[in-house]
Amino acid sequence: MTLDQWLLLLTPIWPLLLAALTCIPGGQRHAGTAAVLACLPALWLSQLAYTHLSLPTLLLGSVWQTLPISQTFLLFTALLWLLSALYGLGYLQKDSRAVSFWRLWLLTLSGNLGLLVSADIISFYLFFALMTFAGYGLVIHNRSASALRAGRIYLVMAIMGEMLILSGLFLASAATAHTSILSSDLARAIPESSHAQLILFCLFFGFGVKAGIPLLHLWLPLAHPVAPTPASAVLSGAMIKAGLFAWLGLLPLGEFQSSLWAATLIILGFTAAFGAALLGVLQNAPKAVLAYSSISQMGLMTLTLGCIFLQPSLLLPLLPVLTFFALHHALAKGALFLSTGINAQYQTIPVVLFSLGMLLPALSLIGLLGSGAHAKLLLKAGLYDLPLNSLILAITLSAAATTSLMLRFLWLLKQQRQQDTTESTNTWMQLSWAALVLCSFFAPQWFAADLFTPLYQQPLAYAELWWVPALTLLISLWLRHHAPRWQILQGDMVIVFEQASRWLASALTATAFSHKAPAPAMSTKAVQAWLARLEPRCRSQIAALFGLLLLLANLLIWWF
Amino acid sequence: MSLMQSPMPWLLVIPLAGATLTMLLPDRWRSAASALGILSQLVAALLLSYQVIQSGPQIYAMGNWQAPLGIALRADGLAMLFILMSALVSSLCALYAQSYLKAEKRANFWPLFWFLWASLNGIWLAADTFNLYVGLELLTLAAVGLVAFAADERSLEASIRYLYAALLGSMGYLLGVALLYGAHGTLALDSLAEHWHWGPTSQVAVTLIVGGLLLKTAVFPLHTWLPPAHGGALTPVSALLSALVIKASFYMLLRFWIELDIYRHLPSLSQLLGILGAGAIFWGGWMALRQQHLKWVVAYSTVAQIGYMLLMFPLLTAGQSDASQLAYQGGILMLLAHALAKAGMFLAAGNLMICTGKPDLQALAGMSRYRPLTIFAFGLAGVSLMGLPPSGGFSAKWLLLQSSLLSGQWWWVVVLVLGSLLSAAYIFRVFAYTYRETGEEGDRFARPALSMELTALTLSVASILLGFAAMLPLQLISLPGPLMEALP
Amino acid sequence: MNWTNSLPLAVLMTSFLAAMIIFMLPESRHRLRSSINIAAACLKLVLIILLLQVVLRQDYPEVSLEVLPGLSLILRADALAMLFAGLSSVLWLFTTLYAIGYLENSPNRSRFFGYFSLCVASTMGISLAGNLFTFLIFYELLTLSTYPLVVHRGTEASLRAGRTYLIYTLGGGVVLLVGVAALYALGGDIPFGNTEQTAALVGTWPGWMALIFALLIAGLGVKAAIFPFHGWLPTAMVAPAPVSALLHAVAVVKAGAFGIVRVVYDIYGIELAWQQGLLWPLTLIASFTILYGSWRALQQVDIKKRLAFSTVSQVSYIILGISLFGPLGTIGGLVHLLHQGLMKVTLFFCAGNYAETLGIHKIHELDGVGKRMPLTSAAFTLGALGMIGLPPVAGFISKWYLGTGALEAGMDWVILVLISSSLLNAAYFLPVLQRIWFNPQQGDWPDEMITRWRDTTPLLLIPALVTATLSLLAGLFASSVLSPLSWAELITLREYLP
Amino acid sequence: MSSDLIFTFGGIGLCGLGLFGFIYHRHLLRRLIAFNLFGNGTFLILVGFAQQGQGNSDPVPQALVLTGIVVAVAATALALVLIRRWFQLKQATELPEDSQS
Repeated sequence: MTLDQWLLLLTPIWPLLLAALTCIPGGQRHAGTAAVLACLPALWLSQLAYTHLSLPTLLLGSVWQTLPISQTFLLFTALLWLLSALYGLGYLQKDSRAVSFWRLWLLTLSGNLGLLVSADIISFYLFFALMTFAGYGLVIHNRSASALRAGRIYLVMAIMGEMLILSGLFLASAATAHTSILSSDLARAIPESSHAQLILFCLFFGFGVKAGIPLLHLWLPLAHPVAPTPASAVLSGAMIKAGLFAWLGLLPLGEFQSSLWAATLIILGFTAAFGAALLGVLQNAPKAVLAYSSISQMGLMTLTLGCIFLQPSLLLPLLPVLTFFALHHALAKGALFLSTGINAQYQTIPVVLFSLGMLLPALSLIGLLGSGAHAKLLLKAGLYDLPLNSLILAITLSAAATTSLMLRFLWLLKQQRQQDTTESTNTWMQLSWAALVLCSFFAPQWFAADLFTPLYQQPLAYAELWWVPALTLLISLWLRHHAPRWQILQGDMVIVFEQASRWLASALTATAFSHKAPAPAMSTKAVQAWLARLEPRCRSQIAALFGLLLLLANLLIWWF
Repeated sequence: MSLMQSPMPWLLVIPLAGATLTMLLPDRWRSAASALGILSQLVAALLLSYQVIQSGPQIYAMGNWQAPLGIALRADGLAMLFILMSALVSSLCALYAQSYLKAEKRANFWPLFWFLWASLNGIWLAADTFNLYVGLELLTLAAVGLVAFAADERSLEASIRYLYAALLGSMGYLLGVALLYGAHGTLALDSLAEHWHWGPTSQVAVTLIVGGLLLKTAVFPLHTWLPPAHGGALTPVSALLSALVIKASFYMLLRFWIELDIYRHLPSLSQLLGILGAGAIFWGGWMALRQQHLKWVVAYSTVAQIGYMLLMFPLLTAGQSDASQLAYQGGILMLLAHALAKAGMFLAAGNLMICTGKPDLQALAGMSRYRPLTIFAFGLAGVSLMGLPPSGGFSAKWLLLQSSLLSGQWWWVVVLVLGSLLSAAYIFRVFAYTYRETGEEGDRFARPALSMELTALTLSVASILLGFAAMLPLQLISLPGPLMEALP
Repeated sequence: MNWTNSLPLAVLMTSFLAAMIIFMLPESRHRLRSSINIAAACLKLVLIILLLQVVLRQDYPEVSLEVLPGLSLILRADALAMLFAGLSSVLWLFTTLYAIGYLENSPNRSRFFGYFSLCVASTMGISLAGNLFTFLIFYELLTLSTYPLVVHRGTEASLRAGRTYLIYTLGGGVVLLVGVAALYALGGDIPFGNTEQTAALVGTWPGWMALIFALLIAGLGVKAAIFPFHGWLPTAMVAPAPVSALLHAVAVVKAGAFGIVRVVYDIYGIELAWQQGLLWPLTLIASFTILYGSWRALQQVDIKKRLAFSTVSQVSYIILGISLFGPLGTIGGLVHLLHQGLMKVTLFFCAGNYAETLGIHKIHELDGVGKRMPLTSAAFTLGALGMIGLPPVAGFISKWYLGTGALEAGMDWVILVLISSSLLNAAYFLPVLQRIWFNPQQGDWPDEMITRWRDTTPLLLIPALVTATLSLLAGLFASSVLSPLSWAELITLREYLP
Repeated sequence: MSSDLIFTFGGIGLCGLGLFGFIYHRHLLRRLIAFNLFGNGTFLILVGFAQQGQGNSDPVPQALVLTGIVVAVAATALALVLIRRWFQLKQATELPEDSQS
């Protein structure tokens, strides 16, 4: 095994080993450090050449490998986890449950990294499940009622997703006549399968739960705010991308032309992009706003996928773009989430720097600066040779959604800042936050040199990005004074569902516990007593019986 | 042909001698003499069986007095099997009694015991119907004496009942024999079988004989004398009665049935017997389920088991020879298994009653902890009686099942199956009592002698081993002989 | 006669003789008894391994004894037999260890361990039986030897449970007996494996053979706790934890399932049964049982009861796999035979540990127990995740093969069953895990045993950990040569080769 | 009507009487007597058969009857012993269950 392969092996295993380490008495103190160290192999691996490692004895014969896409994903995932871990070192200083948090953190991390490197569905499913279920622990870390509720919903939806995925995988493997478990083979085989549509449905919506497509997004705005800040950063930055990664890996992109699916995805994408914004601006928790913004960003990606379904040939140009978009969103969103924790300690750093740190990721997410601008531009460029230009326009407009969300977010932060200033300063948090801000800003130059073209070389396209946000800014400034004070509870639809499920559960349990044991049968005491009295009577009349028997025997003989 | 040449007469002479000796000898010698007698009995039985296996069925005329006036003895495979069975069971019961009975009781026990054994052998070996009658009568008297031996009210009442029922039965039998003689002018079984002709007289005779034997075998609904007698008697006596005595009349019934070809001519009667058997199975099982007295449970289970043995009669049909063969083997095996298992069970029950000092089931609480060995013996016997594998009872049941399937009489399958469930019910009921932890701790229990526990265990284990070694008895009973020739 | 031929008998005898010796031992000789137990278990394991070597060489040692004209007891070690024998011998070792720890200073140990060994002996007999008759014998023997274990506590409840147990199992045994006898009446003694004999019979009396199939399955289904006959399983919960483990994971339930395997594959032959349309009703019943069991488990508040109902549903996975025509389904069924054993035994060990160490019997008492007993709880978690069918625990492998097998057999709806069953499993296991790990402890424990050990005594802890680890490894390294999966594949290969 | 028939019918009549008495009576001694009647009936029949051949009579039935009588006497003796014991114990001439029903 070469070094690369060792790294590949370690990428998911190393966090597990560290997690095991934290269980032994000595290791508990270093749990945080372990969490920081855990990402290093992955980070290193993402910088190496593509490697391939087959583990025939593992599960049903696992194959792990890195490919261009997965390396980019590895890169930002590892980066985000690393920096969030650093941040967490400070954030959880006084937390009593820190150790268990870090253990779950390591498990989740291993799942997240593992699914990026696994090329066969079994290990992919394994890591996906690991990430999902360990993530639950992160969500409910501060055992508040809201956290538990969020966790419950997260879990329920996650399991639904898992089951959809599993059935999708079953059918897909049937499509290959159970000959192969490699994701690529499955993806290739799906179009030929007789249940192609069903498989697509299962896989798309199954992973959609993670990717937060409309109606399956319910857990996001609940889970992100209640989770500790570093956790919500990785949830919203990295883990949400696992859904996207799964789509890219398992859906038959590039060889399956289906206007139905294209339409579905595009419509869903738009609903997410704008609907999420609508719901988001009416939220009161900054993290909730961010969560909704994640939903709307994922909507853009969904939409892009839809375009690929419309015109498979687009796969080649769009794939790197999509990947870059994911990277950009991961870092920017991570930075924003971290900033929610920072706000309390602004007084230790110059206000200018602080607000800059606030603004940069926000602007880049809107698509005015840094990675965001490039992402938007590349996306549009990729979509130009698609018949429908309205799409481009729509994407441009979607900036409005993001803008309003960001404004809301910043405004809420401001409010919060005025309320509490109690927190003590902490360098870890500030450093990691700053690092993440920088990463997200210079992502194009650093991580996507091949795609990178400086903005000044495309002034027109760049200018186009500006008018929508500007407009939105004006409107919102006007709204800020005379806006109706609406607000929507976190997790919009969930309330409905919860009511329904509660009612259903009560009904079911009513039926379930209503069935009693069958009533005791009619008492046979009388019969028994009578029979019991028969015995002594026969005893005293034995001679008579003897005579009767003889008669009977004779009669029998004579008759038959 | 003198006494020396064949061990057959010894099988009668030794026990009779034993009876008289044990009456005459001073008390302390009696046990020793009996031990000697038992040993010699075993030797004689083995010798005879060797002869039979080597050179077919044996005929012997006592003191060279030929039939009809003389006493002719005849030993074929079936008789051998029964001789061996009774030798095994009664010697073990004697061993048990040796340590069970107090000295003075023991002294009076031996003569009756020897009479019992003598009459049993007489019946197994008898070649003509009248000797059978004499044997039966002697057996009755000995058995009644043994029952009355416990000398308390219940056993006395039981023995009176028993005596009356038995006398009635044997009278019926005797009347039947008389009529047979009137019709055919002979009493020897073989000559009867040779020139047998049906007529009203012989039909009435047959019904009388069958009825009398049924009464003596305690077949439902004529079983009512059995539970008090077997349940009330002293433990080794109950074991002897249940294991051997009722088998005697059954054995005679079997011989008549097959050798005189009754099963060919009176299918209706055989169905009637089957129905009685079914009735016995269910009634006996149900009654056993209701008893509170340990030994009565066992006694009623005997009633039920007799029912199983009766099931072989409807299955002995002239039509399918293989089905009849299976039924014959199954019935005999059932009988054998029951003899062993029931003796074992009674002895085990006796041990338990010694431990608790009370006869009722309630007292058994916690016994499975205190006397695992005895409980184990009881359990093994129970397994055989339930007909659960691996046991003689199971093999027998299997054969009967096969036979009834082959002869297309599926209703007997139902009876067999339900019956075994019922027997499981009453046996496990006893078990459940022994597992109760509600009773106080075990130190209040008395402790039976090891030899008693071992004898019980031996019998039970034998009944289980019979399931693995069933081929031996089956080969023995399928040796050529009048019975086998009469079978289809 | 070649020495290998005596191996099956030796395997049987190790535990049988152990039982006899233990019965003879006086109550007070604890150490001696334990050492005999363990020695016997290890010896048996060694013998099993020897036997495995032989069987892998494609020769199947056999001993037979004619007990009735034309009917003989046959002990034969073939691949399938080794599957079950291996499982039960491995689990016996750990269950024995556990039982020794569990019953420390409690009365009637001699009786308990005697019947315990007897029970395993009969399990061995079941696995090595070479024809239905032999199978039947040991099947009934199993019933007899488990009854004393069920009523071991001697309380009213346990006696009632014992009665229920008997009513069910003896009834089933009788039905089985009738089936076997009928089959014998039609076709004589049919050793396992020569299905062409049966094929001929089916050609002659299709109706009868279908009826016999129904009888056999019904008789075996009682022990396998298929839907209408599952009632005894939850009531038998009053038994001590090792016994429950034995009933649920090793002996009884598995005996039923294994019998069904034998009937379907080695008496009728899967192809034949499939052509005769005998399998789909089985699939239906199994599917229903799976759902029903999970649904009832959802309503239980008693830990062991919940586990019991989960067994009801999990065992039907095996039946389901058997009833699916095609190698994948077969593999799924067979491999679940092992996996379920490992996982369920773990769960019961853990439940026993909770009950023994902290006096916890109800689920709501489990709050925060993860802090107090981390290792036990970890083992429990592994087992539970396996039951849900999450990778990398063994349960997932079985589920995967069952699902693919269902598709292979063209029964796509089975996927739905599997999925919804997994959902239900998650619904009744995840809350438990939530309580164990994430809920804070409510008050102090119902009845805490004071030990110097942090978690619980080693004899209770180690078996649970080992079985948990095994079930993890069985899933994680499913494709290695030593895994249950590859053994099941081997068997299936031999089964489906013409 | 030939002599043996007379014997036969007489015997059968006696047997019937005996059976009836056995069924009808509760008193132990009466039952014992009924049994003896029954027995005598049987013997009578046998003796009747002995008369079939004119002149020299068939020895076998007579042997049988002799034996039978001996056995019957023995049985009666035993029964009497038991009844006496019973009477001493219970001061009763009937068996309890019979007197109940």
